[in-house]
Amino acid sequence: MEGMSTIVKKVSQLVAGLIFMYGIYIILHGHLTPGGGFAGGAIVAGAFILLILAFGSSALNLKKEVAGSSNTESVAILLVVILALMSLFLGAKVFFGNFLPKGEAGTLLSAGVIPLYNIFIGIEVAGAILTIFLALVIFKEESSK
Amino acid sequence: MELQISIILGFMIIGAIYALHAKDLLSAVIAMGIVGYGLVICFLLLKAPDLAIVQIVVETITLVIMVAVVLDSTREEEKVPFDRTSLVNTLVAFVVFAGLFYFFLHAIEDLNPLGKHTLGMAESYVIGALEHTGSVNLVTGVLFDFRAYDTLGEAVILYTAALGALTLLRMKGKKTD
Amino acid sequence: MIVYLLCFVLFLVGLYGVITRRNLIKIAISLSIMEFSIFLILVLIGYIDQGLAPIVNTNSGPEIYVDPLPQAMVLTAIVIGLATTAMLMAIAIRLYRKYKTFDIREIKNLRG
Amino acid sequence: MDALIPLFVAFPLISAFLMVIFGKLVKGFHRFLAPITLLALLLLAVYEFTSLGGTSQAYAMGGWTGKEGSPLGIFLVLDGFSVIMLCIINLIGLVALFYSLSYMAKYTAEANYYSLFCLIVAGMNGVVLSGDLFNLFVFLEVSVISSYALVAFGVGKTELEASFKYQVLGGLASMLILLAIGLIYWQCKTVNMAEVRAAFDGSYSKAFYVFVQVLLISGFGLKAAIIPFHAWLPDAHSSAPSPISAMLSGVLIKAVGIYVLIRLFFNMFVFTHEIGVVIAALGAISMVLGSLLAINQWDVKRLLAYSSISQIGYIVMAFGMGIILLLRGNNEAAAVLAIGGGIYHMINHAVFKGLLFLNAGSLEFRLNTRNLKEMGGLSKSMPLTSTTSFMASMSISGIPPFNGFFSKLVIIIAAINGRFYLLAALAVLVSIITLGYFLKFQRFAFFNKAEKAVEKIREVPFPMATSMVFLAILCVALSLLAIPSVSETVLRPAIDVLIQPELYSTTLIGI
Repeated sequence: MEGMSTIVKKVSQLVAGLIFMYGIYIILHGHLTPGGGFAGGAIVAGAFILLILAFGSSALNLKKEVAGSSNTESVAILLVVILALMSLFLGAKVFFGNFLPKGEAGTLLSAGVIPLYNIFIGIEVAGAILTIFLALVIFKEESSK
Repeated sequence: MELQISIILGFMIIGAIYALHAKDLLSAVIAMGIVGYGLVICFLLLKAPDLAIVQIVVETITLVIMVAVVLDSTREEEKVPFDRTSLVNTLVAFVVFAGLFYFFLHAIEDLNPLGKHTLGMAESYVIGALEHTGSVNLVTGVLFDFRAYDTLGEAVILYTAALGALTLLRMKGKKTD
Repeated sequence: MIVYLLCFVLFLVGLYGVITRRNLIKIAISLSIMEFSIFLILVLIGYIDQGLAPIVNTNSGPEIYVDPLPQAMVLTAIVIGLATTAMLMAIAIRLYRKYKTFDIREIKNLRG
Repeated sequence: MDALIPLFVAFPLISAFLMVIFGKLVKGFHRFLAPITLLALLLLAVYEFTSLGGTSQAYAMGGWTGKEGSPLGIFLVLDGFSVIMLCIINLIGLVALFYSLSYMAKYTAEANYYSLFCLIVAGMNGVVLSGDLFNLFVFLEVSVISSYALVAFGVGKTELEASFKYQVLGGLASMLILLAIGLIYWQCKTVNMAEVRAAFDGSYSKAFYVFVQVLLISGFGLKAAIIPFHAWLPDAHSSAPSPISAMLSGVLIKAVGIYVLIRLFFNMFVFTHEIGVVIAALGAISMVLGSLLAINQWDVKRLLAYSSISQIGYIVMAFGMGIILLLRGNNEAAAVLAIGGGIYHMINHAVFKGLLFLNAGSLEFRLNTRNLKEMGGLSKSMPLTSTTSFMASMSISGIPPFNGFFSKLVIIIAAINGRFYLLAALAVLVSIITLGYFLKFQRFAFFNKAEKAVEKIREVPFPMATSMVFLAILCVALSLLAIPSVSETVLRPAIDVLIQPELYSTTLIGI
């Protein structure tokens, strides 16, 4: 896939950083403000998609990237299940229990395991969307040869 | 409230009909964007900011994916010849749809009108939610605590779709090909 | 009630598209339109007059909030919709590369 | 609360994720982990079956119960009916997976195959266990989305087309189901099935009730491929890799179609006479038309797929008769027979249809064709495949002493006792037609003169042969369920759940 002009590259470099930071902010403040793992993860994936579209990439690099994103999402969702299973042994002894201390409502470190779920789900969603996009792009590259 | 949403819905319906009848596939995809972004405005009016954020991002990504698929294709949709059978089919479809519409009208007659909803199961998701989950955002509280199991399923669905796309888009299906 | 009926009209437009369109992409679009109409119905159900968005203000007393449960369900359903669209697109692009068309009348190996 | 219940979902999910992570690094990791997972799940299901002993258990996810045990979060429900389904799912899953070990070796991306296989099993377990409408929808989507990918796993032309058709109709069905769930939430303000039942017991508008039921019947009818919603099934089930066909025909259409339909109409809605008539009629139509459509097929797997529609018709018809008989109230013995026959036939169909698809897979594996006209004379060169498929064919056509005979007999006796003479006659007739097309299959595949040289064709490798032999033994062994004392312990808990529908909500809400 070919990249775009220098202006597009420069601008998207700047913008992608901002979008990325915004996605992280949305994920971390999921229990305080609107948004959360799903929205934030999709925004982070959007930043990566923007960079890939602007800069282009060879099929070989794309394949490395897709392996990375696929592994990342697997690990993230595995952590979600493990976190859910942990509460079988800690705290309330039920699947998906909220076993961490709740803290003071309204602060960043509160709501027990909810921020952790938000982070893992955010990574998973970003990885999954990026994997879907990269799989499509790689297929288009390889089949048009 | 009802009026504003009705107007936006009117635009969404027009967009949807255009999307189905557009000759060029790219304009069809973009017309679907009208429907999707119209939905975002409705969500904002209906006090659902979480949904608005998710919908706007997901809609954008869906559009990117769809445009990537459509872009270097032929894009022109081939003409459906309009003969007697298709006329009969359309008429039958409209009669059935009118019947369904009438049925739906009767089915929802006795239900709560817009804005008069009362909380049932969700009452405890709102009252005392802060003590239960500690999450200020009630939707996040429902998603990741009261109904976290649903959220696991949802994440698994996205994971499955990514794995499925990866599987379906590999070059060779069998080793001997 | 008029909003719900308009939503159902949008649903029927999508259904009409699924039944009559002969193009892979347009069928996918029709399914998305049906989805959108159901999302809107669900969120409309949960709306309460004078209700606030479901973010608790810790400084003020108890308020009326709109129902968070339909919103959580719609959020789940939006992501499911993204997943189904992605799978449809993956198959559509594969079929396109094999047949050079999105028209299902020309992609017919299988009989009913 | 039994802490083992969520493991039915968590366990296959964890192995699915691990297989993707380590599948590329460690050679043979997935081939090792996947059978172990399914074996563990099967043992877990059998353990739950023995320890449950006719009671029902609920598991509150996250421990969320409101005052007086009213459901607050998601409830998982394990009772006599769901535990039988769990046993079938994981049993057929294990056998199909073992078969895949050599069948799938010719495909690329094996790790993804096993991962998707675990996901489909996790989704079905989730659907069967769920006591919450929306949660049921979510896990239904998990299983059907992985099945979309598995149907098209070979990425050939027919696979992709079949998968597309399957996805469009599956997506349509999901939309109808989601709309119905929304409307139920609107009326009842809850999505917990037990609470919905309690809410429906009060006043409701007739039009609303009928509309929701029509949506749910068409939605789950599409998933279960009841005629007239069957258009996708013959394509999808014949194009998929054979172990997946066995999974789809054997358990998927039952777990996400019939099981849910039965659960909703017995335990969530209050019976009405009309719904019983509609379900019985849909079943009878599927039964007859499915068998008629199967006669003319020359593609082995299409023939089997149409015969699935026909056999599904038997099951649905039995449950429909059960509803009508329960409403009449004067003949509970016949109702027990009808419902028991339905469950019994569901178990049997999973076993013999799974076996038949595995046989078809073996034929395809060695001959590279599914066309009956190109086969013939294989009984000498593939004795195991020939024998097991003969047993399965006789079983599905209702020849004693195989299990299919007894379950069909039970359904027919129930129909006669309940004075449904037309349905009984149709069931006998369809059984004869079934015998006809399966004799055709046997004759053209195994006993006719060979069309081409078959000397070089050998029996299939060990894992495939073992799976087929195991299922063939089950075909005979399951006849034991016809003995009253055995069925009393095995089937009775499931029947009890369905003939006393109000118990579902009363026992579960007060936990």
